[in-house]
Amino acid sequence: MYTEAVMDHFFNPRNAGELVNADGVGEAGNPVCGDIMRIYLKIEDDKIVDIKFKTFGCGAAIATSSILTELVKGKSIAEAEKITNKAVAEALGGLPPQKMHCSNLAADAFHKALAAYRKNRHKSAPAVPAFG
Amino acid sequence: MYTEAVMDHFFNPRNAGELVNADGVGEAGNPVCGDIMRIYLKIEDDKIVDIKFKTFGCGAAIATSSILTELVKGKSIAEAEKITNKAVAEALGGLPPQKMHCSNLAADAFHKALAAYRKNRHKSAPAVPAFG
Amino acid sequence: MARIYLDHAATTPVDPRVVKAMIPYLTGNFGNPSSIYQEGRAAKKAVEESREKVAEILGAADAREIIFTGSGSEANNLAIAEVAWAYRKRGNHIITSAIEHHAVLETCKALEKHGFTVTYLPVDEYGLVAPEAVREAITDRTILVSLMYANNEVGTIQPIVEISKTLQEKRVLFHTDAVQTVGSIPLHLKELGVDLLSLSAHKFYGPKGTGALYVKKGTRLHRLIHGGAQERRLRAGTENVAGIVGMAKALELAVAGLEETVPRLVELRDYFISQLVSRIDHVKLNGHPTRRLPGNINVSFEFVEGESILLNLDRKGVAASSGSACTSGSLDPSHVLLAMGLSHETAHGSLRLTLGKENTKEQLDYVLGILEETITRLREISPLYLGQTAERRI
Amino acid sequence: MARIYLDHAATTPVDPRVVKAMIPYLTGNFGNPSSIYQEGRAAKKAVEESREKVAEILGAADAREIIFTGSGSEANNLAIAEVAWAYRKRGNHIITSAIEHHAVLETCKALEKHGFTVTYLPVDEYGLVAPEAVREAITDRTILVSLMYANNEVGTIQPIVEISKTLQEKRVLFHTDAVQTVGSIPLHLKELGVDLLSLSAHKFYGPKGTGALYVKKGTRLHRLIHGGAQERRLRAGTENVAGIVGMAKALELAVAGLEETVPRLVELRDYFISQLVSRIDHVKLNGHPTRRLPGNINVSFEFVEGESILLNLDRKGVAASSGSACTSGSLDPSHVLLAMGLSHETAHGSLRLTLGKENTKEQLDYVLGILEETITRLREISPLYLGQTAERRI
Ligand SMILES: Cc1ncc(COP(=O)(O)O)c(C=O)c1O
Ligand SMILES: Cc1ncc(COP(=O)(O)O)c(C=O)c1O
Repeated sequence: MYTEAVMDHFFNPRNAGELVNADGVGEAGNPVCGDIMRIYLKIEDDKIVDIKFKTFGCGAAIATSSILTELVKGKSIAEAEKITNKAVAEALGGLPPQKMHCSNLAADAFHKALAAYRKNRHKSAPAVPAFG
Repeated sequence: MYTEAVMDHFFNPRNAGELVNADGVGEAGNPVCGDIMRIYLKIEDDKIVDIKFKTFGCGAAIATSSILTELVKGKSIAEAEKITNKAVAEALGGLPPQKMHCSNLAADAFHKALAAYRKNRHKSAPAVPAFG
Repeated sequence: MARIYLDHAATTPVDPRVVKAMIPYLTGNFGNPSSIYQEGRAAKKAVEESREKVAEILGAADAREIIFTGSGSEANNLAIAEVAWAYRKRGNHIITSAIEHHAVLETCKALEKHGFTVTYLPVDEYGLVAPEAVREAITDRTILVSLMYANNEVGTIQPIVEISKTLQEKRVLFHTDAVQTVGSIPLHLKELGVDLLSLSAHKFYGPKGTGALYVKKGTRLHRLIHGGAQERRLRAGTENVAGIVGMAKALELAVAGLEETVPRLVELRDYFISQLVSRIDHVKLNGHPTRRLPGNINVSFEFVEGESILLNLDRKGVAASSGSACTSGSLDPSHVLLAMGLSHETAHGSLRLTLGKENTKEQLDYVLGILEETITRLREISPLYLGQTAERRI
Repeated sequence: MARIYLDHAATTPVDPRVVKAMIPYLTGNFGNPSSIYQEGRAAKKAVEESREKVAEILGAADAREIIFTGSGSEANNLAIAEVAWAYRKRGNHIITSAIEHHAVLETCKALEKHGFTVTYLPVDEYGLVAPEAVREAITDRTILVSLMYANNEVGTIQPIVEISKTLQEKRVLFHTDAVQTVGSIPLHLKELGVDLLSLSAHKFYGPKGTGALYVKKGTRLHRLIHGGAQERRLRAGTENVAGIVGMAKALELAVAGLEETVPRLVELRDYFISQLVSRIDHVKLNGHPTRRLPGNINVSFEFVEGESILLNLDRKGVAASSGSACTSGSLDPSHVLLAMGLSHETAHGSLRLTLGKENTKEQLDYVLGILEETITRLREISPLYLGQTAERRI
């Protein structure tokens, strides 16, 4: 069913846990389909210096979360931002078809974490004229 | 499927053959259902002194023909006349349900042979006033 | 440690005595039961003796009431769809429950496309159907009630006798899917009062691909599989002689063993449940505490998902099942757990362990240890779990 | 003398190598292919490898085109009824022939009750369907043509490739019942051009109770058996893993052996027929002299009835079959022989001997002697036989 890479990341998840003072936190999935991924980011100089995840979900959900953290850790935001769910699945050597939807949302959670980071920074940055 | 009695009569038919100068010949069945029984009678003093059969048909058809000849041979017409297809089947220890219809007509053939005998005798007997 | 198989509701290993009974019909004794020569008659005899054995063990009035099929699913389809068609003139309403096996639910859904209407009765938190609810659902268009005897996921045993009593005054046929029941608890058709009952050999240490439907004398039904005159014209196709012989043998052995296995499995089951609840927090037993199949354990672990538990157990040598959608490819978790009122998250965190005759207390102790470890690890990385205080985030 | 089995069209003994391949799945390897743990994955793998093997041997483009069923009859029902329902909007007309197996004919008859119309094409004296007749029968409401590849009674092989070419320009699906063909003569799906093809394991030294349907990619069909998601949702029910493995193995062995068996059986068959005709008078070969299955011998003996021949052969150790009604319980003899223009009496006198790989010339010589003796005896007591001159009374 699962590739060896999926099994490896599932049984030995990389970067599992939380970051207490995260610069951005993003979450994807929902309890209905049984997968929730949360990504915590630490960003310095537009670079992802640390990343952690917490995931409720099946083998694929945990494995995609784990490999995503490896794929983007240490990268610049500009580069990391290019990651897609598809690329994550490919990095694992593929996923069973029924797992391609709700269990493969780690990249979405990451993008949300980035968006949260930008919003946070925006807030804490010197005031700029508000729209509207 | 068949009782031992059926098998015995099928493999060792009693009274198979024809009677050249039969006093009565009767036939039952038809080629559509695959069973034709012909009964030949020799009658003396209202008694069945000889009987033979020829049968085209399945195991049951041959066995019922054979046992019928045994059941009526030597009997008086009055007594033999009581024979029914049901009694023939019972004498064989029963027949499979699907064989109860067209394969179990030996008694019918016998009754027809008796009727033919009566008709024959009537013809060859001194003339009696005809009806109508 | 050797593998520990705890998924007997999914399928069971074939009893070696059953295999032994089957082998002759896979080797020398290969005739077609429809053939009239020696080989055919021997095969026919094997089929008919098996039919008599099954009929007798189940308590049928006549061996002809047993129709062999190719699976439990086929038996359910035959019972429901073909009774529905045979009684179409009398009515078009069918009553079933929300927690039936898919072979029942999907058959009902297919019938809905052909002008039948179906009532899917709800169940309570334990998975029980209320006999009064069945009674109340009956209309003058109702032709059939189909309710499973015991549920395959949570093991809840329905009050079939009570329901059948309710139905007897009504002109309504009663089918029960007893695929999980036959061979697991004592069952006698005369006491049950049902008109149709499905069973499947591979659930009681028999071969896969052989089921049967009990059809009470006088019940009309059409054929699902058309063709030759086998099975009283109710199921065409050359008989799976070896499978049929195996099924009868398996039933014989399973039922003969019930006196010993039922109390033993109930004890193991209750031991496991009490240990689990005392060793792991935020665990919930699904199904009824006592009206449940002897070997059925179904629990939900909050904050974790079922498939990830299964994969961990599997790696440690334990075979089990879950009600999480992830294992089925659909989005929704078990329709049974949802119908019992569980939230999606809790349903996703369910684990089913179904014990069989070869399981031991030692095995269960080992599994308890593995589970404790696994649940702890998975909760550590779950965003829903907040540690010791363990309140749910959503 | 040991028994002589000459009814391979009815069923075949399971090849010992097939039994050997099945045994592991009846013993240790018992998982449910739907389960995700080790035992389940092993079972799933066995099923999928078998599917690939069957697909490859038959020449399917993709393993997913093979759907395992519980019999050849079920495959035929699935192919015809469920394609008919799936294409109901496009049309309601089906074309088949008068000499199909009952699994096809009865399915068609059942569909007629649901608003479908069916054309039953006639055959010529050899049992052949004319390709032009198929073409001419097509209307703009025609959705499916179902014609058997080789006939189970008389062995006549239809011009399937020619017919499929005729159909390709039309928007009509083509199903062939190849239950008697697969494993008996070479067959390649790519050359055949059919959309659906049925097979059954017990006809080629595989187990009873396992069939398959080839469904060309893009062909829509509904389910016959509703329930779980097995077989690409086209056939619910826990897979008969041992049966499926056995079927694939049997197919592999049968097809690998064709190069040797086909010419050998053709020779034995033709030897037997020529001997028979020269030794017994008033014998007629039924079916085509050359376009027939290698092992099929079907003859009519005038003035005698088939069952009575069979019983005599059986007592002498020979297993054979007949087209007489007496063996089936219906009044009419073989619908195939009648469709070919035989009279009822001649049809009743038919005998079918179907050779298999284990038969020898010595066996056939023995059978010839037995037959001569039997036919003579039966004719002696037949009212239809008039001795040497042997003219028919009616
Ligand atoms: C031509 C043909 N089609 C279908 C079948 C049915 O196959 P099964 O017995 O596996 O249902 C048979 C054999 O019985 C057959 O000869
Ligand atoms: C309650 C119930 N009904 C029906 C079935 C279907 O049986 P089978 O797998 O033999 O088709 C099962 C098992 O899968 C079951 O648990």
